[in-house]
This record gives sequence, C-alpha cells and structure tokens, in this order.
Amino acid sequence: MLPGGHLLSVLIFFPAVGALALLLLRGDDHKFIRIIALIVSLAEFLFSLLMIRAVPVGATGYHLEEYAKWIDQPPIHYHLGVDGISLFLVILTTFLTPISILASWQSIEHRVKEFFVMLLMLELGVVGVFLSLDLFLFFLFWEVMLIPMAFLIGIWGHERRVYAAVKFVLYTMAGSILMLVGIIWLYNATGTFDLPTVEALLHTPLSQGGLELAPRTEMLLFLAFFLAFAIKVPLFPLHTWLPDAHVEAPTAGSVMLAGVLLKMGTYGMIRFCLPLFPEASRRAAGWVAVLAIIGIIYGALVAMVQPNLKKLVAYSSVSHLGFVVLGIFAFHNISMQGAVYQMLAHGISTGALFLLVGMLHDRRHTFEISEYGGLATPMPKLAAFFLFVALSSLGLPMLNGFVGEYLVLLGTYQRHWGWASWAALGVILSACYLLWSYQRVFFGEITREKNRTLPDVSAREKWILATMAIVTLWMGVGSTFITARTAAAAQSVIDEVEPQRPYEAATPDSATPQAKLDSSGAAKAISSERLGIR
Amino acid sequence: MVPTNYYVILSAILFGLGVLAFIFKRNIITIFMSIELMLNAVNLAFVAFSQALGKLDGQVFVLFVIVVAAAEAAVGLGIIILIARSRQTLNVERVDLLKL
Amino acid sequence: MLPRAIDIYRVLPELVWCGFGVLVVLMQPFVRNRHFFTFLALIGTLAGTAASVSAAMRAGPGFDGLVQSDSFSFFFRLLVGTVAFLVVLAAGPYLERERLPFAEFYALLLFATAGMGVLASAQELLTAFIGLEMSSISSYILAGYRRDSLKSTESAMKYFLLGSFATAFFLYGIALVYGSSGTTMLTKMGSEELFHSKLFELGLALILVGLGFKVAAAPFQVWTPDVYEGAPTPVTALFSAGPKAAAFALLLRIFATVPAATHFWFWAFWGLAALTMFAGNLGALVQTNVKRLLAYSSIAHAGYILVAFAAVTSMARDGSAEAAPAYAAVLFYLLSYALVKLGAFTIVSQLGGTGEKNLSLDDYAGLSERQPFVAAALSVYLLSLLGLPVTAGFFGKFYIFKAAVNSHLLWLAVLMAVNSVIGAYYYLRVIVMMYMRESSAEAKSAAPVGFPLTVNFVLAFTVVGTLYFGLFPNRVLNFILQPALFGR
Amino acid sequence: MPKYLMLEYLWIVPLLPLLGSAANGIFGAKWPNRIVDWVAIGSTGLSFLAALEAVREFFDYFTENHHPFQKAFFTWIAAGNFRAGFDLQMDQLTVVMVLVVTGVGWLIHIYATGYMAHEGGYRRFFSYLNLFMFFMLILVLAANYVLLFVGWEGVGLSSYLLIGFYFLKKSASDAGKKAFIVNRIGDFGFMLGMFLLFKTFGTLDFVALFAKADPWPADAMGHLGTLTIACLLLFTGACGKSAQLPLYVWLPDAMEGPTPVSALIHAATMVTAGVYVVARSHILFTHAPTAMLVVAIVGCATAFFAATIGLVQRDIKKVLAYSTVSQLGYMFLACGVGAFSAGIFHLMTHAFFKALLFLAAGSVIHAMGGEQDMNHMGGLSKKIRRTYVTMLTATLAIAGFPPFAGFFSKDAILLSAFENEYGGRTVGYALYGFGLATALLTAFYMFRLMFLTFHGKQRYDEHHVHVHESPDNMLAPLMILALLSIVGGWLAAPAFLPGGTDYFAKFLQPVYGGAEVAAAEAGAHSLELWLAGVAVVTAFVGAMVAYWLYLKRPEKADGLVKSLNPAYTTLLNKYYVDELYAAVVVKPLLWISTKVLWQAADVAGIDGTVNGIGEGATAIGDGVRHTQSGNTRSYAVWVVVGAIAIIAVIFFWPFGGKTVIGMVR
Amino acid sequence: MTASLAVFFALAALAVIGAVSLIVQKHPIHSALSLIVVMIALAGLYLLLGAEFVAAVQIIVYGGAIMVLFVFVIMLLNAGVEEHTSISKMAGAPGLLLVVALAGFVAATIARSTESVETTLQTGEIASTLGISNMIFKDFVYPFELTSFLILVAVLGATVLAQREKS
Repeated sequence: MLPGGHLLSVLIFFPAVGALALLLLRGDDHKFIRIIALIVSLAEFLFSLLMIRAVPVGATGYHLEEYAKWIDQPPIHYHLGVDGISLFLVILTTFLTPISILASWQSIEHRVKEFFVMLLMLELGVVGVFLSLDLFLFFLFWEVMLIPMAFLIGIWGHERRVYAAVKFVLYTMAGSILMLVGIIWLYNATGTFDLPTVEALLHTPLSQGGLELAPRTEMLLFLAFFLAFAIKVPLFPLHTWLPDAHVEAPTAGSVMLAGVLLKMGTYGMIRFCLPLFPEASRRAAGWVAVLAIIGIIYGALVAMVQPNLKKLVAYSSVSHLGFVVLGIFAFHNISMQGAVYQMLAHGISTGALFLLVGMLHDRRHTFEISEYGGLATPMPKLAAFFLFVALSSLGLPMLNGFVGEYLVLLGTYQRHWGWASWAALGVILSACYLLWSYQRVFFGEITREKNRTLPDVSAREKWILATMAIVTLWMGVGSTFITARTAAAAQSVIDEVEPQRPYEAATPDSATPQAKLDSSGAAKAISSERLGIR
Repeated sequence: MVPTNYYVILSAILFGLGVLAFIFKRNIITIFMSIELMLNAVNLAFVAFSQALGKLDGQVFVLFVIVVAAAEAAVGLGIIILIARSRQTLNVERVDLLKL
Repeated sequence: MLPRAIDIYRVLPELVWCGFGVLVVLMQPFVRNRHFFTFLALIGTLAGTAASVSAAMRAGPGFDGLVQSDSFSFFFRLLVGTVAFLVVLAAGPYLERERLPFAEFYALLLFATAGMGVLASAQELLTAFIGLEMSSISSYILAGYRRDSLKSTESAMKYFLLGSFATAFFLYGIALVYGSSGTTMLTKMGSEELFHSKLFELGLALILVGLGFKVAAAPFQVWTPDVYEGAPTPVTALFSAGPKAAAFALLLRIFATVPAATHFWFWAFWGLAALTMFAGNLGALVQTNVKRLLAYSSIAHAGYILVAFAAVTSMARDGSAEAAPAYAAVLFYLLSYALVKLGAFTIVSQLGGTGEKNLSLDDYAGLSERQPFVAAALSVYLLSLLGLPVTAGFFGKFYIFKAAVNSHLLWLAVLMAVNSVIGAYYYLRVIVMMYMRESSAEAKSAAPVGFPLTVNFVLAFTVVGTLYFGLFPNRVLNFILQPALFGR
Repeated sequence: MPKYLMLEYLWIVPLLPLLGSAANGIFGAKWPNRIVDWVAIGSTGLSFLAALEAVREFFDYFTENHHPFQKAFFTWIAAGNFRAGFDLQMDQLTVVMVLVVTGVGWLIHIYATGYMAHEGGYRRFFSYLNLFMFFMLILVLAANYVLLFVGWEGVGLSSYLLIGFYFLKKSASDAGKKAFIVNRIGDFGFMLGMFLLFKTFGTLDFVALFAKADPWPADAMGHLGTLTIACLLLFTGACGKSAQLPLYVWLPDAMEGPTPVSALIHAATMVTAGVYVVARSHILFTHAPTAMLVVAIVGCATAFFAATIGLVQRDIKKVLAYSTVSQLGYMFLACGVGAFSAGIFHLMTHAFFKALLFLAAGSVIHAMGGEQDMNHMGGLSKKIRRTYVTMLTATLAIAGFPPFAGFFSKDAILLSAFENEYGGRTVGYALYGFGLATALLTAFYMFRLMFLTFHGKQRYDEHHVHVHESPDNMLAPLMILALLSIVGGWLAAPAFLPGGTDYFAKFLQPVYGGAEVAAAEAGAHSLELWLAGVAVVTAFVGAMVAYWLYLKRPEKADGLVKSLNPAYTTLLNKYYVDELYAAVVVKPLLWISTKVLWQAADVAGIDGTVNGIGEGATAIGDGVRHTQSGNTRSYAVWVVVGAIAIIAVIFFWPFGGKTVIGMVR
Repeated sequence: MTASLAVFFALAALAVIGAVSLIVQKHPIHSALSLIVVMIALAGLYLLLGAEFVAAVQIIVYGGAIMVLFVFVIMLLNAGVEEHTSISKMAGAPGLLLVVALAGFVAATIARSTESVETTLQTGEIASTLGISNMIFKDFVYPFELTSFLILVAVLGATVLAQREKS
C-alpha cells in the first residue's frame, strides 16, 4: 500500500454506499430520499476537494496512489491515482452531481429512489474512470457507467427515450468492446495492465528492456482505443447518438452526460492514446484534427438550424468538444492545457445550459424553440442567467469558455496555423447559433398565451444557477488556479508524445535574409514558413 | 480376400443412403429407420476395421451401438406414438409448429 | 481385469447419480409424496457433486484409461452437478404447476447428469458416446415431458430425430478414427503418422459434426431454438447449461489431448465460431418470444466459446501450457454462462404461468414495477450475457478475447466485438421492456407471480454467483489455469 | 504610501463602473430610479475623476521615467510560455482615450438619466451602460492584446445588450445580434492576428512585443510578410469593430438602440476601438506598408461609400450612423497614411461632435415623441432653440468649417493623405481626392439633415406631436459637448496659422516617435494652407447645395430624385449590401446547414447509415430466422451442409489448416 | 475374383438395394422390410468378416427385436402410404446433391486412405466370442454398466411418453 490513505477509494465507493443506503430506505418518502442523496453527493464533493491539497503545483506523476492485488491471472490490480488532469475532472463530477440532484428535486416524480440510486452509481462509474490507473479497471468503470446512464435516459427521459438509451449503449459499446480488444492486445505485448508500467515500458528503448511496437500494431492499437474515445467525445462523424441522448435524457442526465461523460472520451485520449501510442498519434493527428475541425464547424452549423432547443445545445457540444480534441492533437503544451481547461469549462457552461433548458421544459414541457418567444418578459431572471451562460458558452472573455478556447486555438496555431484558422470559425458560428436561439426564445413579444404567466426562477433554481454562474465567472477570471495544477501533467503528456522544442522567438536576424530578397517566389516561401506552414 | 476398403466404402455408401433417406422420407418412422440404417453402416465400418486391425474392440463397439440403437428405438418410438396421437399425422413436414 | 476400488472412486459421481436415479425409479410406485422425490433428487445431485470431490482427490485414469479423473472433469462434474441441483430446485414448482409426474422427471434428470459426467470425464470415445447417449436420450424424453403440449412433443421429436442423426455422424467419426488410429483412447492417438492421415482427419471432422450439433454450433444450430422453445422451461434451463457444457468438455478434451486434432483444426473452428456468433445474434434480433430469444442467445454464446476453441487450436502442437488460458476461457465462460442461463430460464419458467402462456416479450413490459426483484435479477443475467463488468459474463468474455488476442486472432476478436454489440441490442430490448415500458392493463391487475422459496434460492444463488465471479474470479481462475488441468 | 497612488491602483478606474453595473443589475430591481441614477452617474463620475487623477500622476511619472506606466495586477491566463496578465498600462495614447471615454461617457450618462426617464428597464439600461464603461476602460487601459481583447469583446457584448435593449422589437434584437456576429467575424481575424504575433514574438504584451518588433526590417511593399499578415488580421478585427467595409453593415442597424447608446457606443467610443488598435499597433503597421495601404484604401473607400448612402437617408439617426461610418473611414485613412496622431485627433474631436449630434438628435426625437423620420419634421428650430444651436455647432464641426474642431482634424488627415508615402504619389492624390469628395458629401448631408429637421415647413401633425424642449439634464451635456466641439480642435492648430502648433501631435510624440511630427511639420506651410482653403470651400459648396436643394427649391430635390431614380433607389437601399449578404452568405448558409448538413448528412447520411446498419442486421436476422423453417428435413440438410463445410475447410482450405504463429487472423 | 469377393459383392448389392428400396418405398412397412433386408445382408458380411457373434446379435437384436418394434409401431399407428409433401426447400435437389457429395467424398477418402490396412486380415483365432466377452466384461465394463442405465432410461422414457393420461 502506497502512502496517501484511501481517499480515492472513498471517493469511488462513497456514492455506492449512499446508493445502497437509498436502496434500503422505503421508497415512498421522496423528500427524505432527495435529502439523503443530496447530502451524500455534497459530502462526496467535499471529499473530492480534499484531493486538491494532495496534488502539489508543478508536480508530475500520480498522487494518492492506491495499489492492491485483485486478480492473479492475468495480473490485474486495483490501482488508483490522481494527477492534475484527473483531479479537476473528478471535482467537476462531484460538483455536477449535487447540482443534478438539486435540478431533479421536483421534476422527478416517479421512481424517485431508483433515480437517485442511478445518479449515484453513475457518479461512481465516472469517478472510477478518472481515477483508475489500471487499464482493466479503467475499462471496468467505463462500462459500469453505461448502465445507470442508459437507465436515466430510458426510464426518466422523454418520448423517444428508449430509442435514445439503446442507441447510447450500442454506440458506446461498439467502441468500448474494440478498446477491450486493444487493452488485451496491449497486455499481451507488455504483460501488464498497469498504466504507469505500460507507459514506462513503451517509452524505454528496446535495448534497455523496453518495448517497441511495430508501427502497424501501434496504429491498430491506437485506433482501437481512439475509436472508443471518439465515440464518447463524440467526434464527427460518430456523434449522432449525442443529440438523441441529450434530447431524451432528463435534465440531470443531460447535465451529467454533457458535463462529465463526454469528457471521459477526451480524458481517455490524453491519458491513453497519446502517451501510449505517440508515434501513431503523431501519424493520425492530421486526420483527427480534420475531423475535429469538421466537428467544430459542422456541429455549430447544424446547431444553428435546430428547431429543438436541447438538440441545439447538444450539437453545440459536438462543436465545443471538437476544440478539445483539436487541442489535444495539436501536441502543443498550450493547446493541451487549453483542451483540459475547455473540458472543465464546457462541463460547467453546457451543464448550466442544460439546467436552464430543463427549467424551461419543467414549465412548458417542450423543447421546441417555436413554442417559446418573448420569455424575457415573464421571467427576466431566467433570461439573465441564460444569457450569462450562453455568453460563457460562446467564449466571452472573463467567462470560463474563453480561456480554454483561446488556449486551444493559440497553441494549435503555434504548430498548425491552418488548423487553428479553420477552427476559429467556430468562434463566429457559436455566436450565431447561441444568440439566434436566445433571441428566438427570450426576445420579442410573447407569441403563446401560455408563456405569459410562466413563473420566474424559484429560490432553488436561483441557487443552482447562481452557483453555476459564480463558478463560470471564477473559472473565467481565476483560471491560473486550475492551470497551475494541470500544467505539469499536461506538459508530461506532451513530452511523451512529442518533446517540445524550446521556444525560440523569431528574431530580426533570422528574418534579415528574407528582407533582402525581393518580393519574389523565394521570399514568399520563406514567409509562409515563418507563418507556420509545415 | 476382400479388401477392407470395400467394406468401408460399402459402409460409406450405406451411410450416405441413410442420410439420403433421412432427408427424403416424410414418414417419421421411416426417417427413424434411416437412422438405423446409418447406425448399421457404422457397425459395418467398425467390424471391418476391427478385422483389419486385428483387434476385437471394434466388434465390442458394435454391440454397444446395437444396445444404444435399441434404447433409442424404445424412446424414439415412444415419441413417435406421442406425436401420432396428438397430431394425427406421421408426416414430419406437418410437425412444424416451432419455427422461425 | 476387474474394476478396482480406485476405478470406482474415479467414477463415483456418475455412479452416485445413476444410483439415485435408480432409487427414484424404484421408489416411484411406493411413495405418493412428491416432495419426497424432490428431496431425494436434491440429495442425489448433491451427493454426486460431493462425490466428485472424492473423485478429484483420487485423481488419475480409471478403468485403464477409459475415464480420467482430473481437475478438468472435477470442474465439469461440479458444474453439471450444481446445474442439476438447481434445476431440481427450480423444477419442483413448475412440475407442480403443470401437474407433471415428479419421480420420472428427477430420475431422468439424474441419469442425464450422470451422462454429462461421463462425457466430461471420458478419455475414450466409446465411453464418451455412451455418456452422450445417456444424456441425450434422457434429454429427448425430458423435452417431451409435457406430453399434452403440442410444442413439447414436437420439440422432443425434433430433438430426437436430429440428435440421433447427428449421433450417427459422431459414431461414424469414431469408426473412422478407430480405423485410422487403431484405438479409441484419446491418449493413444499420439502417433506421428496420424498427422498425415486423411482418414483420421475425416473421422475427427465427423466427430466435430456430432459434437457441433450438441453444442449448437452453426450450421448445426438449427434445432436449438425449436427444441429450447418447445421443451418445458426447467428442461430448457438444463439443456442450455448442462449438456452443452458436457459436449464442450468432450470437444475440449479431444482437441486438447490429441495432438493431431489440435494441429489442423484452426480454420474450421474459426469458421464455426464466426458463423455461430452471427447466426445466434442475428437470429435473436427479431425474436419476440423470450424463451426463443434466449435460445438464440445461447447459440451466440456457443459461438463465443468456439472463438476460444479457435484460439486453442491455433496454439503450438502440444502447447497445453501456452493454451492454458484458452482452455480456462472456455471453462470460465461455461461456468458464467451456466449460472446466467439457469437463472434466466428459471425466471422465464416462473413467469410463464400455467401452460407457459406468458412468454412473449410484451409480457415483460413493466416488470420492474410489478416485481422489482425479479426484474433486477433478470437484468443481472442479461447484463452478464451482454458482458458488462462486475458480472461473471464480463470476465468470461474478457478471457475469450484474451485467448483470441493471444493467438493473434484479431479478426475473430473483432467479429466477436461486433457480435457483442448486436447482442447488446436484444438483451437491452428485454431490459427496456422491463424497465422502460408500461405494464399492460391486465398484467397490472393480475396478482404478481409467486416465487416459491426454492426458486428464489436458485435466483439468489445464480445472482450471487454471477456477481461473485464477476468481482472475485481469482479462485476459480487459479484452479482452471493450472497447467495440469488434463491429468496426464 | 506609494508615490503614484492612483496609478498603483489603476484598476479602480475600470472597476468603479463595473461595481455600478453589478449593483444596479443585481439589486437595482427594488430601487427607485433616483438611486439607480446616483449609482450609475456616481460610479462613472468617480471613474472620470480617478482617471483625471491618474492622468495627472502619469504626467509626473512620465517626466520622471520617460516611458509608459505599466502595472501587472494578477495573472489571468497562463499556459506554457504564454502568459496573459491583468496588466494595465498608461501612456499618452491611453490618456486621450481614457479621458474621452470617461468624460464623454459621463456626460452621456447624465444625458441618459433624462432621456430614459420614462422608459421601462431603467436600471437594466444603466447596468448595461456601466458595464460598457468597464469594458471600454479595460480596452484602452490594457497592457497586452489579450486583455485588450477582453475589453474588445466586452464592449461588443454591451453593444449587443444595448442595441437589443428594446427586446420586444424584433428589429432591435435582430440588430443586436447582427452587431455581435459581425463583430465576431472581425474578432476572428483579431484572434488570428494575436496568435500570429505570439508565434512570432512569444509575447502579447505591448511593450515587450513592440520592443521586439521595432528592430525588424519592414516588409517590402506588396509582400505578405509575417508582420503584414498580422497587421491585416488585426485590421480585420478593427474593420468589424469600427464598421469598415465590408463589415460596416451592423452599425446603421445599431441605431435601434436608445439614442444615448448610439451616441456613446456607436459614435464616440466603442466604434473607435478599431482605430485605437491600429494606432496602438502602429509599430507593427509601419513595418507593413502593404497593410498600411490597405488600411488607407479601406478607410477612404468606407468614408466615401458611407457618405453616399448618408445622402439620401430619411431617418435622422441613420444619417448620423452612416456619417459615423464615414468619419471612422477618415480615421483609418489617417492611420493608413501614417498620420496616427491625426487619426487619434479626429477620433477625439469626432467623439465630441458626433456624440453631440446624436444627443441632439436624441433631443429632437425626444421632442418629437419618438419620431425619427426627417420627412415628418421640419421647422423645429424655433421650438427647440437650444437643441438647434448645439446641433448646428456640431454640424459645422463635422462639415469642417473653421474654427470648429472638425476642421482641424479633417484638415490634418487630408494633408497627410495628400502627402502619403505608402504606395506612391498617385495613390496619395487619389486618397486625397476621395477624402475631399467625402468632405463635400459630408457637408451636404449634414446640412440636409439640419434643413430638413429644423428649417422649412412643418411636416408633422401638431395635434399628435407635442414638441417640447428637453430637460436640463439632457441639455447640459449638449452644451458642454458643443463647447468641446468648438475648442477641441484648437489643440492641433495647423502650422500655417500664426502661432499654430500641433500640440496634440507633440503630446503623442512619445508614442509615435519624432519622425511623424517632423514629417508633419516639414510639410510646406503653403501647401497646407492651400489644402485647408480647398477643404473649406468644398464644405461650403456642400452646405450651399443642400441649402439650395432643400430650402430654396425643395421641388428640385424631388425632381432630382426622379431623374436619378435608379441611383437614388440604390443609395436609399444602401447599395443592397444587406440584401446581398443575406442572399450570398446568410441564406445559403442556413440552407446548407438545414438541408445538406443536418437533414442530408446528419440525419439521412450518418444516422441513416447507423440505423441502416441496425436495420440491415435485423433484416439479415430475419433471413437467418427463415433458415429456421421448422422443418426437420431442412434441418437435416443443414447438418449435412455443415459437415461438408467442415470437411471442405479441413481438406481444401488454401491455408491448409496449418497455423502460422504470429499471423494476424 | 475369389469366392469371398463374389459373396461380398452379392451381399453388398443386396444391402445397397435394400437401402435404396428403403428410400423408394412409399409405405413404411415396405421400408421396414427393406431395412431388414439390409440388416440380413450386413449380418452376412459380418460372417464374411469372421465376426460370428456380431452377426448373430445383428440378426437377433436388430432384426428380431428392434425391427419388430418398428413394424409393431407401424401397425399400431396404422401408418398408411407416405404423404408426399415438399414443404422443405432444402430437402430437394440441393439436399440430394449435398448428400451425394458428402458420401462421395467420404468414400473417396476411405478408398485412398485404407490401403495401408488392406488385407492385414487376421482371421480366426482372435475373433472369438470369448474374446469379445472378455473385453466387454473387463476392458469395457464401465461403459457396459452404463448401457444398463441407458436401457433403464429407455424403459423409463417409453413409459413416461407412451403411458395413457391418468386424468
């Protein structure tokens, strides 16, 4: 047992204990159940905050590690650990869970007990995914998380919930089963499921007892992992499960889905694809980036024309996550940091968007934008919150969305200016779809009589939204609190995939020969090189 | 002397005819008979091999096969009677309630 | 040479099962109390299972090598014994409900179990054949046990005709093997010249046909859905768990023991596995009858197990050490699968109601509201079949994947992955029905189906087992991974 | 106690409006208007005072240290070697901007308390307005591009909010949205520009970046070097924010907002941010002559183009809007020909007189009870005398009559254009020519506005419109601005005047270096005098034509409209640019998004494929189940088939059934 | 051609004719009789092969018991001429083809492979009933005992399946 106590185990299994407690309770006292669930999730949140202390700023590697034998043959270990990247993803999860519980306070009326049990089980799975350092364990949690989510969609969702739930499971399974094959293959090559060991082996030269995968093998392995993650992200063109899942899921489900579950995909890319298969990652980077960019633009354009508000937000996730993937596969430390930040920011802002959409749905039981219009009049506060969140989502500086997006684009630009330029179009388009939909929902005269008397936010909703807004603002202004802690981990990932050349600012000396040249073809070539055409 | 080949080939032919009978007969009893034919073909092979190898166990196997065939016959005919009673037909193609 | 005591010990489980079978038959005219037979059968199955421990403690070849008492047969005896025990428990209420005679059922069950035990321990083809026939003939009768049901009798007829047909192939295969090798002892088929004997190959091929039929490998799977659907549900549970496992045991022993068999068979198993997986999963996609759906699913799972066989046969010539994980995969999978299928069919049997009327998927709509615990248990089984973690099915699948990847069977692994996804769809359909659909009005108004104590015990046992092996597979794995699995 | 107290706490300057905004926004709902007033005006006023104090301290600081004041407050974003701090900076350029923003902003706040007194959403309005002040101050005080971008986007947001203030009106919310999106298009370029600069120089702090850029050799003319591209990208951003061709379309629509907003944001401050950025980045631009030329041409073209549209507009605010676009073009023209100080000077004077024009127009509208169409006005000069006088002052200023402010600034610009060195003499003459033509048009349309509004026949129904002079809190700012519109120009008295010295250029010298001032002074006095004369004559001609057409012979104007109908219609419809954008960009994009991307690609294509695979599987499954015919004979055949298959595989398989270890299967 | 060969061919022909007749006959009772012909022919062949005991058992058990059972059941069920239906699509020409292919292949393989064991016939001494009984009761005593249970199963099965409803 490594030092560090059992905080991580507690984090993983505390929700399970809570769920068990709920199961044993009688199912008819809804209020009591809700309160218990809330307390459990809040306690879990506080536990997760304890981790921050344990992850020193600037330290690479894993902290609070736990290590225990589990299965002998093949050697599978219960190995947990946390680093800068997973730290905040876990906190994001534990933060969004109580929010989701609060958001479901009144909208979930039947099978209340099961609902909260499922929510807590989902939390267990997701936290487990982020904390596992054993490939097998990781896969286990990855799959475990599927079922509660499918139930959340399938039981408490809207009209086409069953279709969406099944689609969600099938899509995810299609990818994850191949990942399982990949994991096993990797085990065959390395003889261990332990992530740090595998990493170390793959990074040690053959001559020193390490392991070098044949390029083709590495690429296949990379693809096996990548496909699973890409589906989860979801990367274009594997995204079509997402709109359905979101639209049909209950608010809490959407919040968790958009807030955390999608991050599992990008987290997987950072944690597995890049460090384990650097060569393949480098070779695939161009293709991945193209897909990510298509996703950014395509997601935004499709979001723009959605008549369904929730679908719009769902497609916007496709667009936003495209930034994350792009940032990861640009292999630049700035963009990587940006990607990590964007994951967190997207969790908050899109989570909040779904909360708001859910609140609208609670009032009017529809997601059709055409059913709304002029809502700013009866519910100014909700309108204000919505605008605030929409702005953070479209990347307004000083709100959380900007930091990640900016860093991603900035970092990407340093390596591939073309990619960044295309991706930056997303910045324009996000304004288009968010503001247009906002206008259609909140501005103008009231067109439906029903909307005239809708109540503004209740106290509970106000507290939820205010919390989200404060976090949004804090993340937009005080980003260094987070980036300082993710920096080392992100840097080490980059180092593993592609050691960065030390930064060299261009100097006039280097530019002098170019200045001497006339505006001939040669000069053009040099200038384009300086621009970063590689 | 007759080469063992001949016996075994004969057994193969009989086995094939048995299969053919199984496929082409409609009457359940006849189909069952074709199974008996196949078992007989097997027996012939056993005896021929036994003889060729100079070992007796092949003949012992034949005895076992005959016993098994007898047991099967008892059960099989029981089932056939059951079918005939409940369905008033012995045509195997009419017994297709379970399908797809 | 007359049998020695040690020989008797080594086949004790089978003898005990047979003995109790005979006992039941003999008592039948004299005892009216049905529960007495249940009790007797329970004792019998347990005693036989216990006897397998004693057999395992005296490991070694019995009857001059006709049978082998080793870890492998121990595993399967335990498995089929437990299956039989659970089937007895689950069948009681069913027989009661359907007003079927008890004693004969249990006697046949015991004989069938004995046959499976023989099959699992046989080291000689003819003995295996007798074992196979014991279990088969009992199965034929059990399939037609509901004599007043058209479906049941049809099931019996089809099973009987086709089973005998396949047995003939199997037997012809034995004949050819005997003719080419001069022996029917698996351990004596090691000679080098058999590697080049076409006749031997042909014999093995026909044996594979016969056993392929028993394990429901495509294209020999055609009988499975019909027979499973028609047979009384507890019998179906037995079919899917017991004889199949035993047939796999024999298949494994043949292809693990006979070097010439191991060597050439890779592509055949590859093809069988691929075909079987697809046949099962695709067929199940469109089923609306739960029993039939589970039947197709068991075809699919046979396909998965055959993947492990492909892995076994692709291993080096006599590499039992290397192939150990692949064997283990088969064994573990059979274990997890038996537990799950037993549980699932037990639930189906219980929910079916008198005359097995409620077998349609629609009858399961809203089950989670009406009978939450049953729905939860069935979900656990389905998730295990689906191969989701913390269930035994997950580890089973994991090991098969591992075996496949070990043997570089990447494409097969990918095909299996594809099939897992297809499978997920129809398993989810059942879960969706139970959890996400409303009950029909009449189902709502009807009182919940009672689950007697014995059935609940079966469910609890299988659920706990499924979860236990899903979380802590260590013990069983270490057991089945031992290099000297096949006592030699 | 630090020596430069206010500079040490420079963040107070932007923070005050933010606090005001937050206070009004969060708690204002329960407050009466008076408290809202106090919070709003108080916070901006204090901010103005703080800015004044900071400026005073800065002068001391500068005489002591001879370099801009800079202070890092906290690190906002950091990643790798990138750092964006919340760093504020003050130099002479900032001083001008800060004073204009806080000063004019404060006046307009005061004005707005009167103008908005009877509107709903009072505290919302002031909350937004204060928020705007916050962002604008961030923009001008920022010490690096990233923080500048914060202000840049922030003012865009405030502009969006304020344009869409009357959110019940679709046209208003449309306009707000349009403003934000068009600005974003510019921001796209701005961001890329920043990225390129960071890639090249490794920093985005002004001081460090410019220090690194300064020794760079200038790109050759016509050569797209790094700096040229960076400058062009930054200029794209400026085009969006400052409403230059082709991104000017949002500004006229922005007049949907309340008039104080138009005055403050869409005339005086925010729209000049682009000019400010170009001026701020002058070191980069002077290294990129191509970019300079582009700036000049775009500015000049915009100036002329917008002025032509302004000729025929009927809506009083629309005229002013196009005028603003046109004047902004002037400023860019100045920057493009290297006369940054002239550009900034025009920025300042324009802030005075254009704010005044808008406020006065607001006063008119206020007086007319919301009427904005000049065809329904006329003869108002008697009824709202003070408004009339102040507006006339502003008109004279913008038309360029001496000694009003516009004369000096415009004169400096035209002179610089005439002497332009980027792209040769001919270009310079062309720029000058169009600049002069624009001046003519400016004078014409401004006097047309005056005549249509204040003179001639009364064209409104007196029974419905009760014309009244505005309250004092509206008039007072008008007067102050009128004063500034007169005296503001004297700071840069041209050299041909006796004792005329361009104090303004001198003041900015530390920013722009000695070269520029020297160049400006080296110009022959006679030439400058000549050009000034020509400009004044041009303005006079423009005014006279307007007089003739709209007062003397109004029927001629109608005749002209008839005879030049195609041209007139084109101008009236603003060259159909909006329609063009709608037809070429918006509609196709929406159509492609809906039909192609969403319905064809997403739903039918990708999802269809996925579902198709599912359906295919089901279909195959159905096929598979049909092998299950229920017929025992068939089943037997399947067994035979299987047997043959197995035998075939074992005996005839090309791989011989033998296994090759290591092969992937 | 030796005498034994001639006898072989005669019996083989008889067996094949019987088997074909089994297929061709429409009435089950005729088929049953054809099968008996096959069995008798086989018994003859066993004799030719020197397996007298097997031949005897063949006649007694197969011909005498099993086939009688068949005939009895045919009579019992009053089975008439076979109804000619062709519902199965598989079991027509394709089935015929497949079976011919299968049997042909098996026969061909056997023809090629068993040459090595050809005529290593050792007659007489080992083919004794004594030897067989020794094997059954010593070497194969375990399966032999199992067959007893098997027969018990069969008996049990027959009673379970065929008994009249108690009602």
